[in-house]
Amino acid sequence: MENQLFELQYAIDTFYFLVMGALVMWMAAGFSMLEAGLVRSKNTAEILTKNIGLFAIACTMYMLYGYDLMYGGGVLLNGISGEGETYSNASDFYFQVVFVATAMSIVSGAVAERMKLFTFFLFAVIFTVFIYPLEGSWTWGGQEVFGLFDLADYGFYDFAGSGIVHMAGASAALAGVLVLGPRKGKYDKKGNSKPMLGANLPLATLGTFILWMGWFGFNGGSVLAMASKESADAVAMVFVNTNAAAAGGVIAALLLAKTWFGKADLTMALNGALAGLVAITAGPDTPSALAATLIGSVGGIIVVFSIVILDRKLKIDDPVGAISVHGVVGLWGLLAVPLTNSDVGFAGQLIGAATIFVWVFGASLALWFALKAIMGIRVSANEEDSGVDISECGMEAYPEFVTK
Amino acid sequence: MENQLFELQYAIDTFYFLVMGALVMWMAAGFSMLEAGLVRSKNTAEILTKNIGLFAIACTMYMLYGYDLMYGGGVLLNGISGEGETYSNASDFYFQVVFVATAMSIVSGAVAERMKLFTFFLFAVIFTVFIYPLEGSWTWGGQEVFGLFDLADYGFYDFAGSGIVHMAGASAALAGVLVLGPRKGKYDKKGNSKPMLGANLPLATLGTFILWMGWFGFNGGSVLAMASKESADAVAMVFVNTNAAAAGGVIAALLLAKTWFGKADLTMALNGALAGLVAITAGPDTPSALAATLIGSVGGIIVVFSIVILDRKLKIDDPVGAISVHGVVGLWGLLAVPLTNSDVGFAGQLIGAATIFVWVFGASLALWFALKAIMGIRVSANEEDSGVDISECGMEAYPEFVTK
Amino acid sequence: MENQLFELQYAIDTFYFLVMGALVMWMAAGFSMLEAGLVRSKNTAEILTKNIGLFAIACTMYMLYGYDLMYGGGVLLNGISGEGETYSNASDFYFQVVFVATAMSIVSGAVAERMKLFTFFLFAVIFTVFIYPLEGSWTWGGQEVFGLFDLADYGFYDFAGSGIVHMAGASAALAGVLVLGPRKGKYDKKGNSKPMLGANLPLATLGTFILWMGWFGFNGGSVLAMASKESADAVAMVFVNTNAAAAGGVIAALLLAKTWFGKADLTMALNGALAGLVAITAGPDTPSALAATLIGSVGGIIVVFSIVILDRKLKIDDPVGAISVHGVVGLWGLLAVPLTNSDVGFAGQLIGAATIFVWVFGASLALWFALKAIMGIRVSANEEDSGVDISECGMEAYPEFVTK
Amino acid sequence: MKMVTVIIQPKRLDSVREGLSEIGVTGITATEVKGFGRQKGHTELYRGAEFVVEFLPKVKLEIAITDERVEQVIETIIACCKVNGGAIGDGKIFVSSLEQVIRIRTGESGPDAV
Amino acid sequence: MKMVTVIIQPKRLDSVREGLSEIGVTGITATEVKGFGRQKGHTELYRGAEFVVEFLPKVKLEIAITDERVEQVIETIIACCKVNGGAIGDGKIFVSSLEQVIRIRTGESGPDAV
Amino acid sequence: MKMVTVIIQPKRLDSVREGLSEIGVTGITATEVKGFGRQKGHTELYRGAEFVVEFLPKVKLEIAITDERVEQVIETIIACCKVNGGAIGDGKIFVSSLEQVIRIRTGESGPDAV
Ligand SMILES: Nc1ncnc2c1ncn2[C@@H]1O[C@H](COP(=O)(O)OP(=O)(O)O)[C@@H](O)[C@H]1O
Ligand SMILES: Nc1ncnc2c1ncn2[C@@H]1O[C@H](COP(=O)(O)OP(=O)(O)O)[C@@H](O)[C@H]1O
Ligand SMILES: Nc1ncnc2c1ncn2[C@@H]1O[C@H](COP(=O)(O)OP(=O)(O)O)[C@@H](O)[C@H]1O
Repeated sequence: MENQLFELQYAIDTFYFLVMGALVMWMAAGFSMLEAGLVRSKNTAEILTKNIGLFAIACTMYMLYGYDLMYGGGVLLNGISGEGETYSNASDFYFQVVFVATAMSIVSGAVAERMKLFTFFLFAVIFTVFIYPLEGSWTWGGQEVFGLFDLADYGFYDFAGSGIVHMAGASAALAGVLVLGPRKGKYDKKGNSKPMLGANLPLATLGTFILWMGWFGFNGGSVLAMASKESADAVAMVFVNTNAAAAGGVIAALLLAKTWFGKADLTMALNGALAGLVAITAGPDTPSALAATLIGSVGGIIVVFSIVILDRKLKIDDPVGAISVHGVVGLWGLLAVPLTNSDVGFAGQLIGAATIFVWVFGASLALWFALKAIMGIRVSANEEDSGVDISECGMEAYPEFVTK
Repeated sequence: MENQLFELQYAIDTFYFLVMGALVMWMAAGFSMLEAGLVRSKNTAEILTKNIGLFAIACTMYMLYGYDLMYGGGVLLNGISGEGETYSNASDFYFQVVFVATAMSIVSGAVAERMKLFTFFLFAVIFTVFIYPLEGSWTWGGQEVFGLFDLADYGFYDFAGSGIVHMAGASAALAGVLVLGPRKGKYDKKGNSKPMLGANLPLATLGTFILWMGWFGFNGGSVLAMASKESADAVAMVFVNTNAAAAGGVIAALLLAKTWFGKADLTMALNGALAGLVAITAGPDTPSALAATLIGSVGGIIVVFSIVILDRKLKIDDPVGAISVHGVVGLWGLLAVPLTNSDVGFAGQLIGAATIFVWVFGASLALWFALKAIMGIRVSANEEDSGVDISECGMEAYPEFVTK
Repeated sequence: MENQLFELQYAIDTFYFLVMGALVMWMAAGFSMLEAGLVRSKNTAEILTKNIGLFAIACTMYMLYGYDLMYGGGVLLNGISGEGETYSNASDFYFQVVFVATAMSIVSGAVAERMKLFTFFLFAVIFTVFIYPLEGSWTWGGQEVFGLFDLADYGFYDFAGSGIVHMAGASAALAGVLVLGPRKGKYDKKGNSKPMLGANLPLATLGTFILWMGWFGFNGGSVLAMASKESADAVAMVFVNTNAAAAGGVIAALLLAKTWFGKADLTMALNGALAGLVAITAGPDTPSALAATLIGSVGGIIVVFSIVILDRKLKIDDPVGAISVHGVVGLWGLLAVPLTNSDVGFAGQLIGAATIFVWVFGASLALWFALKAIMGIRVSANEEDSGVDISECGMEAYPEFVTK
Repeated sequence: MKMVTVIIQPKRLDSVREGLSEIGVTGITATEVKGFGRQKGHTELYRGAEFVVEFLPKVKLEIAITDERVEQVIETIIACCKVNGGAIGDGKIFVSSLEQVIRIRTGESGPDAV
Repeated sequence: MKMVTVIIQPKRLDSVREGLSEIGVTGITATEVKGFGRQKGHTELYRGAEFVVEFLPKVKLEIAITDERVEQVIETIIACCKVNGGAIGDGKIFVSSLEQVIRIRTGESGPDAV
Repeated sequence: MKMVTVIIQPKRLDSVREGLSEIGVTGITATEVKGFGRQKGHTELYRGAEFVVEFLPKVKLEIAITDERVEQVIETIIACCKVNGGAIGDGKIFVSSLEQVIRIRTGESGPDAV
């Protein structure tokens, strides 16, 4: 009887992991559509190739070694065939592997429209087999940072990865953008930023909705258990708060855009939704729904300012706003945790954030420079003019539509 | 042991609610894509903004007060942090909140291409915090209608909301369309209706499939329990019937279109699918799969006639057919229940339908008129000519594609 | 207590079936988007109509009689209202019905851009009520092949349908394409193949991601049980392997395309993902994740060669590559099973494959010929020139965009 | 023979086509173009940055016509496009000379082919 | 120098381009246009309502050419476009005079620049 | 009056428009066209098959102008389009004569209407 009860509990938790994981996997489609909608049509086929390719690479590299490095799951997953203690090990791997793909997806948008495709893929290989898993081993994996100190000692808390996944992805993206430089024609001689319009906003909106949906898996699955009253309540609250924060982000970004720019800027509404989601990710377990809405709203406000400042003041050219959405707001997410979780302090959060940033940004910067030296990082000016679709993929995304 | 069994049952039911809720949330993407595909390209960015904005508003307003008004969940959800009796309260809120967003989504399509965006948003605020929850409190909430009579006394039955959600949304939409008037150029001097083509039918088709998928959550979740043989059987049957009705709607609408117009009109096939789904929503629990198919088919036939009649005879300009799909067919759905459910009578269904319609239509009409007086309801003729994308959002949805 | 445990187990298994089924249903959207993205814009509305229509037909015909023929579920599902033994019968039907739709979806892409719509629909009626269910009855249904021999005796093993679903669909497609002939202008006088570009690659990519996601339901659900440690582990492993194979397919196809054609051909990456998925479908239960990646990779390589050979050498015009992806790779999937499953032999797999192919191809060929004789199979040359959207559906998919 | 080329507001296309049909014009070629003129473009917004779209969508109509009908065609176009006293952006008409017109189907040429 | 402008069926584009290449034409400018002519538009349907699409998709080719080659260009175009005895909608050719042609890259002008 | 028609690289559109604005040109009509010229098309790939896209995206500008300003317009265009000594595909300028120009809004005609 005991045993049968255990089997049911084991089945529920495993099933829950798999469903949540499938939702996170779905985020890969969300990033693809978001990014494909926000680039110009001549660079659309390439960014789609990048997204499906990086997802495949992430899944393969994490299986080969990354999972072992991060959680000690065994090289080639040789540890997962046995049964887990309270759920199937394979379901845990499945849930974790889609996280690494998410982190990598964040990079692809920021470096869009000018990077060499295979340079990007090589970066993805190293990032997903080493840079991210090592960082993950210090946080969720419970290892010491280079054997020096343990983030747990500082009470660092990142429930589902505002920092560990999102800010990490954004740090790698920032390093890439700095090495790569802005898109040709993005800044005129006087340094004024020239808007380069996303070609397909319905696609970008679809991508945002997909991400919103997938985020229920991302945060909800991070409770890591379902089969008890306590964990069921926790998962439900995480769902409610995740949704509330996204809603708050949309409303805040829309109102700010309307006040500031005079128009209800759709791209800001989309970024607002994502910012709300990133903001709540570090701590969707403790706030009330109202507090979650507010945390998301602040995220929505930060993202609007951040995008404008990065674009116009700092001249950091990030076509989809990934650095602002996942990096700047990711940091906000970490810092918002102590507001509703009394076990967590600002100092610990800052130390954790700094650790993640220094490592991921530093290692990525070195890697981007190395790749630049070895194989080049940027397509030629001519290729950039005609669009990377032709030069990298040999085909157009919308071959029949006449474009301006 | 007893307790452990209870915990597992609690976990299953909560998990089930959350999964069904995520599917219903996904319907927001479905409505967005459906509507974005069925408007002209110059009004696409605005309808996307409307859809993501209304979803955010609905989630926030229902959290603040609507849920309390409808089910007594406590203002600001302060009642939900405790545990529920057989499932997490938070999971119930999550499931309910996506319903109110669905009702609101129905409105946005009907008033597309000519309404001021912020007027719409203000309407959404009141609708989701008051008009819909009050109506919901009389039906699913079990309260008396203004303290006068109790719909339950008449045996009113609406399983998942053909009337409570869909017809309610359509009633608000109808009121809006009447106050707003048809799109400029929709009717020529002789009163002939001029077709205004949806710009992107793949998007509209995607939206329909998303809605079809999400509807399994909408109807399936309305069983409100999973963790027993009886409820599992009920949920499964609801899934089968929901699917069967949608299939019946498609086939009937396609055959009718082919016979009547000579062509397999895709827009009618899509509306047929949705009509089948709306039709079965009031009672997916009692029919056999064959009966469900027939109920859906009748929905598919009604919707074709209704769209043509509203458009050509009544001159009610509803760009996406929302009033026909959700309103006219929603009524059919209510009336179809007694055909397979002997506990339900036509009189009760009619009384319920009338109550919903009178309240929602009346309150909405008053509100639309008030908003018209206060802030205006319609963009200027020039703005309508150039498209509301520019005037409301400042941007184009497809800035690169050359349009006719 | 025993009974309560049983009820929970019953609920879990039923719930699992329904969730997996919803994911498979979602594949209908995936096929629609994939195919709509890979045809020319003038044939897009028609292929959307075809896809939503065939799904509706499949669901209805399988309900009327197909399910009974395949599994003895009772004509009109009259056997499913009672409870199942370990899960709800209705949930089983729901899961099975979306499979037949999948098989049928495979056909629609291959015969795109030139077939008469209602001829196709009539084929769908017969295929889903008879051709597929009869084949299914010999395999999963456990019946003897025309009372002659039993595939089980030869140890034929097809876990989730590389052969039973995918190769079957492809066999019907091949028969259709042979009767129909290539698209006008596809081969010039010298017999050179002229590329006809898919009009919307973001849509095709979205379709691929949808299919990838849905496939977790397709394979994961085919374990047919969840509510024990053993089955939970099995389902989790199936998820991991399904994902690994798709990833392997993408990587292999991309690398091969880059090496062979010099460019990272996006369409091949998409086909690679699908090929990986088809390849693993016959046996996702036995391989390790690494082996699954390799099985998928080989699928990705086969599909690239197969598409090129079919197109250029054999002059079989299959606009979306369905015959290669589902047929050729489906066969590979069957033959890959013995590599990791010692209970299965090549001979049995070949006998099973041959049985499926001979029956489905033969019956389909006869049916296509009959339909050709009775009502014609191909639109007129003029209709083909202007696109079947106008001739079959009377409308354009993108009426506003100027096309080349 | 003359070629009358006119740039109009897209929303006037139907009424111009009808107007010209009524006076017996049987051939028109229309092109989506972008116009830069006195009517200034509008401001758009993208991720918080404003910019001016200088070119406005216009339709160009080309009408080949025999010399004697030029006047009538011009008048009809003006009648259809100048609504409510005329507004900026109403458009412009250009007339140039055509040396030859040939109908491919029949090989006819000159005024008969127009 | 002359400008030969021709309106053709989109499906003839490739064969015309090849035909002209063969006779040594090195420059063509093509535009997607919509044509209104004898060939009547087709009926479409939208949510049950029929309507006529008056303008049909056509391609306009512009070929600047020296005077002496005009004849040959016209013949080639007719040969490529008039298939099976000619059908309605096959198109029209317009010839007008060009005063100047300049190649930007080299500054060449006149017949050399064509 | 003359009609100056020029085929340019799409990326030069902004600089040409600015250049022409500076010298006081107040009207331009731009069209997306596809050009076939010395600059050969590029190779694309589709499901493993290579093919040549013969026509390249170009922009056609039409500028109606009074006779005396033609020279200046041409020079400006060349200045904006011939960058770094000129490259293949920089484009071509065609000048033809205009008999009449009419501004619909005001009814003005001739040089005033340009
Ligand atoms: N000189 C010109 N050359 C070419 N096209 C012109 C010229 N002037 C005007 N156009 C075209 O005519 C359109 C209408 O002209 P515009 O100056 O806006 O209006 P108005 O006739 O009221 O002054 C412009 O958008 C442009 O396409
Ligand atoms: N008078 C005209 N002016 C401008 N374009 C014309 C004229 N006549 C015909 N065209 C163009 O030529 C195309 C073919 O002409 P149409 O009358 O359909 O064929 P046909 O040459 O067989 O009579 C039309 O669609 C239109 O674009
Ligand atoms: N004879 C011509 N007739 C019409 N258009 C031409 C002609 N020659 C060139 N063009 C147009 O000008 C564009 C540029 O010409 P191209 O030959 O590529 O460059 P270049 O001027 O460097 O020789 C072509 O793409 C084509 O659109």
